[in-house]
Amino acid sequence: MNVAPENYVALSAVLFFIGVVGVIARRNPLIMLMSIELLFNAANLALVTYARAWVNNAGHIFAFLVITVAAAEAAIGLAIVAVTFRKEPFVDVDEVSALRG
Amino acid sequence: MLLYLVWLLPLVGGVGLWAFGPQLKSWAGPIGSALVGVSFIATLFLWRDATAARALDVPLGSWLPGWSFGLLLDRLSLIWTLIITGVGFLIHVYSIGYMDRDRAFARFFAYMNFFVFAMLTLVLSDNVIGLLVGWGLVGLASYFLIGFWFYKPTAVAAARKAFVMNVVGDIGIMFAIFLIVAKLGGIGYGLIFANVGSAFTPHELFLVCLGLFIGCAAKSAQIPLHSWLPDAMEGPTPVSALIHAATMVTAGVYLVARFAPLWSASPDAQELVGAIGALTAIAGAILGCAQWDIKRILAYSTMSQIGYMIMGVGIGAYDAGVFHFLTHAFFKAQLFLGAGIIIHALADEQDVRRMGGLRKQMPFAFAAMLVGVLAISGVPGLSGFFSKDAVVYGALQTGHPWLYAVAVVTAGITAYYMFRLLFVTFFGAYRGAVDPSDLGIRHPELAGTAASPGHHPEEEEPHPHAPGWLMSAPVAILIVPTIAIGWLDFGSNSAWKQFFAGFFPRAADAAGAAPISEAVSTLLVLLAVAIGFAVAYARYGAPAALRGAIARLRTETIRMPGVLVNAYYFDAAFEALLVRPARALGGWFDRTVDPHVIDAGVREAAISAQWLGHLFRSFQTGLVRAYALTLAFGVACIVAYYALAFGGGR
Amino acid sequence: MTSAVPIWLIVLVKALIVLFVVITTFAYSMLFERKIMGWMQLRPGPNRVGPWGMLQPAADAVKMIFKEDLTPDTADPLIYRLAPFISLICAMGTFAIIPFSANADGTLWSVGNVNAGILFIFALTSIGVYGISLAGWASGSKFPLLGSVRSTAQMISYELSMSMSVIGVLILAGSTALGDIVNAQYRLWFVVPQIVGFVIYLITAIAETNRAPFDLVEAETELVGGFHTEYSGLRFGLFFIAEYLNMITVSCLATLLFLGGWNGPFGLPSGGFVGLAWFVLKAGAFLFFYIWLRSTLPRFRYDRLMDFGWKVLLPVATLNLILTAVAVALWPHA
Amino acid sequence: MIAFWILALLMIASAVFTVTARRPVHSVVGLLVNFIALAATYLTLQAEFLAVMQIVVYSGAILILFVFVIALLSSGVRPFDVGPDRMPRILVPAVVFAVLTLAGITVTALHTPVTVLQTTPTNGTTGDAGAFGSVANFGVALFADNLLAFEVTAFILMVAVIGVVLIAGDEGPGGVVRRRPKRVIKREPILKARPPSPELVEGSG
Repeated sequence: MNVAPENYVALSAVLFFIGVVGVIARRNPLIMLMSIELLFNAANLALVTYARAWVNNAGHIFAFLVITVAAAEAAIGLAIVAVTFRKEPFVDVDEVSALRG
Repeated sequence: MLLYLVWLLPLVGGVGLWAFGPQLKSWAGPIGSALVGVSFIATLFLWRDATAARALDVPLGSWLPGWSFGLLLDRLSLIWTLIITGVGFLIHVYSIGYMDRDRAFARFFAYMNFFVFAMLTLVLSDNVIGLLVGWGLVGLASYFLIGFWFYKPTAVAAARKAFVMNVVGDIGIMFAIFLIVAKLGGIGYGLIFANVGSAFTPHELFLVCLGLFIGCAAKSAQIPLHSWLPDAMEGPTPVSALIHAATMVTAGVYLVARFAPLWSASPDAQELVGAIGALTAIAGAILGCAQWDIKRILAYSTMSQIGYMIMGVGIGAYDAGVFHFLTHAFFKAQLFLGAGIIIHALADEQDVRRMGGLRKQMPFAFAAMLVGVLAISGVPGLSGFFSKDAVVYGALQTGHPWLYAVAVVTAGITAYYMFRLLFVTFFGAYRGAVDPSDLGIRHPELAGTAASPGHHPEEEEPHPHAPGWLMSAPVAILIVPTIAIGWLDFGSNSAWKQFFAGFFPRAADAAGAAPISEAVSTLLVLLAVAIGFAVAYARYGAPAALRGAIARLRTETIRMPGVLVNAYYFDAAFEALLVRPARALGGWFDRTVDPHVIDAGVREAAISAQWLGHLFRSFQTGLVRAYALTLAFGVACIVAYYALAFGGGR
Repeated sequence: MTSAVPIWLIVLVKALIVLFVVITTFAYSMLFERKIMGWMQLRPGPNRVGPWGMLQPAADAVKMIFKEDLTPDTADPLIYRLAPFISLICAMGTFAIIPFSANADGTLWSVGNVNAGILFIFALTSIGVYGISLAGWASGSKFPLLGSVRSTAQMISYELSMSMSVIGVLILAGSTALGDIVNAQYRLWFVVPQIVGFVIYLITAIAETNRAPFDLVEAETELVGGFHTEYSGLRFGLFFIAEYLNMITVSCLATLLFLGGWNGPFGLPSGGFVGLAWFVLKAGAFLFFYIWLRSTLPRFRYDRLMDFGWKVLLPVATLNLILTAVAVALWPHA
Repeated sequence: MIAFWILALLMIASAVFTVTARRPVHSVVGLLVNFIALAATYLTLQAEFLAVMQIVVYSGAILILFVFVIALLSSGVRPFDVGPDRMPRILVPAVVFAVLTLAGITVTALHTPVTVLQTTPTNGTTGDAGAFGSVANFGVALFADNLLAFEVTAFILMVAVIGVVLIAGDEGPGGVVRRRPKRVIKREPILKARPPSPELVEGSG
């Protein structure tokens, strides 16, 4: 580990930041989902970094589980997008507000 | 590994027959029987392991340190397992014939197999928790089987009564287990017995034994928790034979024998158990003289005989008590199955007053019942003689002359009512065609003697007929041990005494030598038996008595003392003391607490939830990005907290 | 390495050798296919350029390079141009770690040796899908789009069964390194104990490479040319190369995983150049089988294809995997 | 060292491209590059198996689903994309929060240096069997120490599969058909068994 772990964590933070902006600012549901994937990966990077720093592969396991959960999340998210789009061709999440209370 | 098989095969049968009963149809019976039979054979193969110096102990798993669960097959549980699976197998086979016309054939065998599994759990467990689980499951199986004909209100009531009383016993055992765990922190038998002397004060030990004995009293129908057993005869007769005679009700005997080290260390508890056992023995025997229902007579005799066993194990004559269990399992199963043949042949007639003269029509049933009656009465040479003698003399050996006297008297009464049963049923003329009122029977349906709707009586001719081979073969097989098994305990250094040599604590020997020798004692018992037989013969068996049988039965029925007919008013007392106050309390809760406290609480909770929902509805904008923003705000807050708390260095 | 030659130079030389060999193999496997199909259909096949048409690949290459490279108006230019390269890079990347033979001391004849070799190859092939699906989408017309959707669904469906069939081999070999897998087949090729896995691998391999009878992606009768309808010139050529390279990869993989790699049958000598010969022979036989299937079998219907993948192959592959695992657990040393 | 900075810059650039691209497909390509760079970063962190998984699962399965859905939805109706937000109102608080987050994480991370147990590669380099992060190492950790987590994740996946089938399938909850069933083509047998013509019968007789 020639590069100090702080650098990796900072990189992870930057990626997280970009992801957050993407989720909040974009209105295309697919791009929002992709931004969420970015968030997951930023977190994973931090996990793997600490796993390497402490030589404990619990971090790897956790990252692996995150990947799995991300797969489930993406599948459901895409299914919802597909169904919504099939009903009415909206691609703007602001126009989809069936959940309004 | 084989022990797992012994233990789990009946469970497989119970679950499988329950699940696939409709598909299996008439195969359910043979399959259920075969599973128990295989279990029996497997147990035989384990004989050597069980009797080795270190008994077979198979671990199952552990929960906490000191809380490991496992199966234990030692000499005591081996005897029980053999009886449960062996006699159980015979009764299963018998049931194929007995239940042939029942609609719920498969369900019956599912319950029976489940019962065998539960009973094996009880006796094979190597810890108190497993014992309690088996204890509870056995009660459940008994509940199922007593209420098997659930369209009979009496059966349902009997099942409920049995269950409730058994639960009283379960609570006693739980109390004992709590005490044990609180004192020792472990549940294994080995741990408990190793620390009997050091971990408990005498007072605590007495409490543990008392708790355990409450369980025994409930399961084994000891006074005052006995009154469910006669009612349990509402179940099918094979059930009565297997559960309420041969195996389940003797679980109390097993419990006392299993915890022999505890009892031996607590003389007070021993005195209590011995006294209760003797009391039950004589009380049950007296009630047996007053019954007319063939199964109820046998039920009271069971109660009485278990009283003997409990007395035996209670006063410290453990091997004698267990031996009486062994012989009783055979001859009582024999008696019940013989009675079942009669009941089956007479289209569910159970009232002995309406029988009579069956000796000629049903010679096989007569032979079977005769052997059983001779055995239970203690006629020399048959099994009951040896075991009863051992128990009775054990009372004297351990220094309990009063209990000894009670036991001898009870032996005489036993002979009286068993021969009464035999004479009334098989001798004289057939009274099935006599009008019930001539016999003094006022309300046949209230007396519990009406034909039960379990079969389809309309299809059957109520005439005595020979049983099928499926019913007669098990009875025929049972005749052999009923006669011969007693010889295991013949002589001072018998096979039985060697089998249990050193297994049970023999602290009771110190009580001093008995005032009379065993031979004299045997003669005394035989004298009592002879008197009992003579009275029975004079009243019911002599030619003169047989001629006026109908009138005699009528007067006897009418003049029966109320205290006997109502079984010492135990049920009435329970009704007045427990059931009515409980009902009243329940009614008060129903009228007051339920609507004004519980319902109101729920209602108010619902209203406030609704109000909260209205409040939070405004946050639900449906804008995904607004949600995301809120989330981001939350993340920012958390990060800010960490940055402020830990950001300044470590 | 004890010599003074820097390690990166050795790797580079190795890579160049493999690249050259692979490109040549690609060119002649195309000729091989056309010839064999010709014979099977009772016609001569290419025979004009050079003796027995030996120079046909060169002629084809010249034609492709000089043909005009068109980009449709409706296309998304960035992705349209990127897609062929994704395909090609992924197809070539696999050859970096495939060992073709081994020395007596166990040194593998490969560019690089990766411990998780088989997983690495799967990773590359899974990225290779992007080439096709992105190409179809970026062309901006209907047939390529349909081809792209089909190919994506098909590849995802069949990759699952493929991995499942291969995991059986991994369990038997106890390693994911390709060299170890081949060495584990020293006595018995895995095609024997893993015959079910081999058959599944065979089917899924054909589906993964979009070859007949699973070539729904470019079904001429339905979709004109499928995902590459709009492509022409060198970009089309890149797809073409990628397809054949994938075929070769899959054949090599089958050889490594199931057919004993460079081990000769019946204890015949192997290793070194003899091993290489065995390897080429086996991979070639697998390739021949591919071509044979193409000229024999009709195409699947699309819904049948998906049904077959999910309802037949996947359950069978899973069952095979479970049985293998149980067998290995019961007899760990057999 | 150099590798880290190249990869970091590549990842940041591709992430920015992902978030700002006009078309979702461009985002996918950006994300793909990001993932591959991330996998390479994992390799520098000795997480060999995770690197492969990152590509196989993330790129090969999850991301390709995005492409699939995009292709599925853009078939004909109208171009499936929405450009950058025309209404940057929400962008301001977003960036504010994000910057706050970034600053917070950076401050925390930089002020509490991580104790690195081993700076040299642990028991062998990446690629050795059984080394830290290798397949064998990972497998033991996953199936021996974290079996419950593994099973729970499997359960989550199963639930997700059921959910997706329910959401996107042709049948809605309760078995109600959402879309009209496909037109069924009636096939007629090509060769119909015709009764033999009377002349033939007579002629043969």
